[in-house]
Amino acid sequence: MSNRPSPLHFWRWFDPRARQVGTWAFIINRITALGLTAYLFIHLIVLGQLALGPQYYDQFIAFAKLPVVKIGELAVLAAGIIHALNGIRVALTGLGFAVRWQKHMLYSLMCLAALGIFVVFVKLFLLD
Amino acid sequence: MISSSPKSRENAWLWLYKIMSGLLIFFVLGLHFLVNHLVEKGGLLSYADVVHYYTNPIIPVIEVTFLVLAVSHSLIGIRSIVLDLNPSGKVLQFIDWCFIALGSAAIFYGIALVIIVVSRATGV
Amino acid sequence: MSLTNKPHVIIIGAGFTGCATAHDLALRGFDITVVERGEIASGTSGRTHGLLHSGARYCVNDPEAALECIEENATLRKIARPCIEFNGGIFIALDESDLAYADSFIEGINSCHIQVNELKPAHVLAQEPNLNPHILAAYAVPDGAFDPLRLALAFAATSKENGAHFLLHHEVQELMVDGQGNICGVKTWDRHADRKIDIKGDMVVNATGAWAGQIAGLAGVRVPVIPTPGVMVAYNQRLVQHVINRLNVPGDGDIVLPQRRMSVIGTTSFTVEDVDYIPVTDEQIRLMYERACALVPAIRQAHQRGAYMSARPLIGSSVQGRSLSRTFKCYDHQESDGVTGFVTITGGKATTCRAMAEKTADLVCRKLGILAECRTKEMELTSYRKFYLYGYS
Amino acid sequence: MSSIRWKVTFIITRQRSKSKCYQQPFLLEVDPDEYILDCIERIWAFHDRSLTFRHACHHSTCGACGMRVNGVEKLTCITAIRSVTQDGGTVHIEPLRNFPVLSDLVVDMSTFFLRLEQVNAATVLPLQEACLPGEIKDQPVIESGQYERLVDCIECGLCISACPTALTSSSYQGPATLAAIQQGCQPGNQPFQILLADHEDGVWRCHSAYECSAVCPSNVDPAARIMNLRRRILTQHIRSLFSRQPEEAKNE
Repeated sequence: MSNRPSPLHFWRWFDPRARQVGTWAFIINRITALGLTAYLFIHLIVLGQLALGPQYYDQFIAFAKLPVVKIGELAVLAAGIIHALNGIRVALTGLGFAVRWQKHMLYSLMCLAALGIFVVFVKLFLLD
Repeated sequence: MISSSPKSRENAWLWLYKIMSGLLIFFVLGLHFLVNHLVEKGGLLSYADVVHYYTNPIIPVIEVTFLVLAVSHSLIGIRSIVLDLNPSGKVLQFIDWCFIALGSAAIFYGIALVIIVVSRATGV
Repeated sequence: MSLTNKPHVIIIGAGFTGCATAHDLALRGFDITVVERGEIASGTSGRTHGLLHSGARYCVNDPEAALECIEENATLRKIARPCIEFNGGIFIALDESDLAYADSFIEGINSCHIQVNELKPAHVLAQEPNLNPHILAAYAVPDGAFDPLRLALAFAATSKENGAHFLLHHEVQELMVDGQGNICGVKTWDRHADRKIDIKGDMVVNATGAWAGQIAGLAGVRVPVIPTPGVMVAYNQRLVQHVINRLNVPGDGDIVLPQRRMSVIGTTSFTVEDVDYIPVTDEQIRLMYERACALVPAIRQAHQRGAYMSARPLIGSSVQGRSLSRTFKCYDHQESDGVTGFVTITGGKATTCRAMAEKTADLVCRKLGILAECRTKEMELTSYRKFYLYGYS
Repeated sequence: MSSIRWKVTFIITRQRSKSKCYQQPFLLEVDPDEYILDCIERIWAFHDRSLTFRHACHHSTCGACGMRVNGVEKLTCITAIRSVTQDGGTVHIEPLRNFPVLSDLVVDMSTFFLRLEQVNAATVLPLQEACLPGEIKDQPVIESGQYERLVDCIECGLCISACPTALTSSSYQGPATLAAIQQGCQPGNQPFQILLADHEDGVWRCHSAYECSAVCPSNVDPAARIMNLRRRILTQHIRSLFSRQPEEAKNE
């Protein structure tokens, strides 16, 4: 295989073997970014349906209560939380602040994200 | 040497916009959840709820702001991933136009939706 | 290989001497091909201590080498500034025997015209707080430190600008001999592509340093080079700014050299037969450590970062090791062995590589009947990075 | 060091020009404190003379011997066997990524050097500028410019090999070049270099994976320097937004 930079090597972005936590953050950020963008446009299309009238909306609410959809909802919210919290780190370090602490920041923010995801999980699946 | 992907125009302002819009989305989303929670305590479970929700004038403002920020943030972000794939100048130009078209379409479409719902809510 | 009417000289070896000779000859209008079995400076040259000698170390025992050093020290500082950190050196006396050496040291240093300043111990300690505080006497001399690879590359890059070709990872396997028994080229093995390449030339220069005897052997002639390795140990802290020398007869582990973020201590001296791989032994590392601690006790707080060995090419005579002269010698094998088209340059120090090249180029010019002056003394070398910019050959 | 001997298998990625690359194992008896580069040199000396690799100083001042050791970019001359494997283990040696391979472990770094040359990366600097903040605290008052030293960056290319952006995009200036700009340029001092950093292939292409700083063997911390450069450039932009007049006056 060619060793020079090539767009075909894009899969190596997502290969964290032998890499440091910075790469994990990079991978997570990139995957959640792609996922959230896809969700954003799907969401817009779905909303278009909803605007059509009450019967569509009620259908949707019934649909949204399916466990599969709920898992999807959890995934989207989790992605959002992770992307947002890591985004804070990227914004801070990207402006030259606390670059030395980027690893610590990542660890603590991801703990926070886990907590947030847990709360969302409880709210979606246990409190309903 | 200086660039093999001419006119990518990746620059300070674009980067700053990406960062700032990200932070704003964070706040607007927080606001959205807060308002959502305060205005409609049980959640938007029926169409009537939604319509009622939109009678509050702050809601469409928040929603549209969120829409514009989220669409631009995501497309600028995806574009910087595309740049990493070393597109040729022509391909990049094409992608840029696609993104601009997609972005503006999404925003107009979203605004249209908000107008429809608001018009029903206020009975105009 | 040669497309022009210029005489074509093949230089074997891209160490300091090979690169400097390529630079000198290219400036004098020769067509140059340098063949090297490894990378630039991957033999002895890369693994030098990196000490830009003022000559003070040799001024008592080896004034000939000392004189070459001080002259070339000034020249290199002029032409290869980006490769050198020039903070000067200090010779320190720590015991009575060191003090007893001081008189002959001063005498030697003066006779070699090396600039020297006697310093007060308190003054030295103020500048170098990590030194052994029991300094009895100290002398400042114009020593420096250089980056070995970059110095060689700077010569090579400049020669490339003047048209020289470099064939790296090309190992010379045989010398080509014409009908009259003259050397007329080299047969090489291109290790990049695994193929054989023959290169014809008007003259072959053997600049292989410690390997000069082996290459000369291919021509059936003898060069009395004695590979004399020394060990060096690098520590992970830059504890001094000057090059610190023990004020005494050159011995083992008596130099601490600051380089980048490190302190490098050297060196030992023994002789070997095979120079392709010389292991570094624990005893030598321990010896270096102890000697270094005597000069700079703070070494104890530092960690070993690297340890390496390099084989000096010393010119053989009846004496051994340390007492061998550090000067260089250029062999005209037509004169000594009746083999034409072949010269050998070996011996010397990294500091004197330009002078070695000048001598060799003079000889090559004389033999090929070319009238051209050496111009390397004044000409500033180009950026070492440019070596890579003109492609890899 | 010790008298312990380990049996270690070195699996080296071999490649001749144009032919397919393959992996060749070499079983060596080693001292665990030995450096990887010495083992590779031994493989060349006693096992296979066709092996090509770059090396020169053997003590981390020249930057020639960068390779991937078990998938991580290392300066092999200062990487002890002990730090990457154990007795009976294996060590995978590959050439650096994101550079064309000339043969075996030798890569073509000409573009990398061209970029450094283009920004006129410093090689020797006054001691204070060459050191990290706080590093020379043990020294007495060092007068400005009294001492100098070779800079930290040894131009080994490890950062390029580890950078995810450089995996797919050859146009990105890369960590080493941007770090050199940061080190060499006082704010507003060398507009050309700053322009290159603020260019579309400069600091804005970095995606904060911090791998360059993780693999840097020489404490350059390119990631921190890139981030610092971003802040400087942004500050300059924002400042010039509010004080267009003085900027222009200065240029005249």
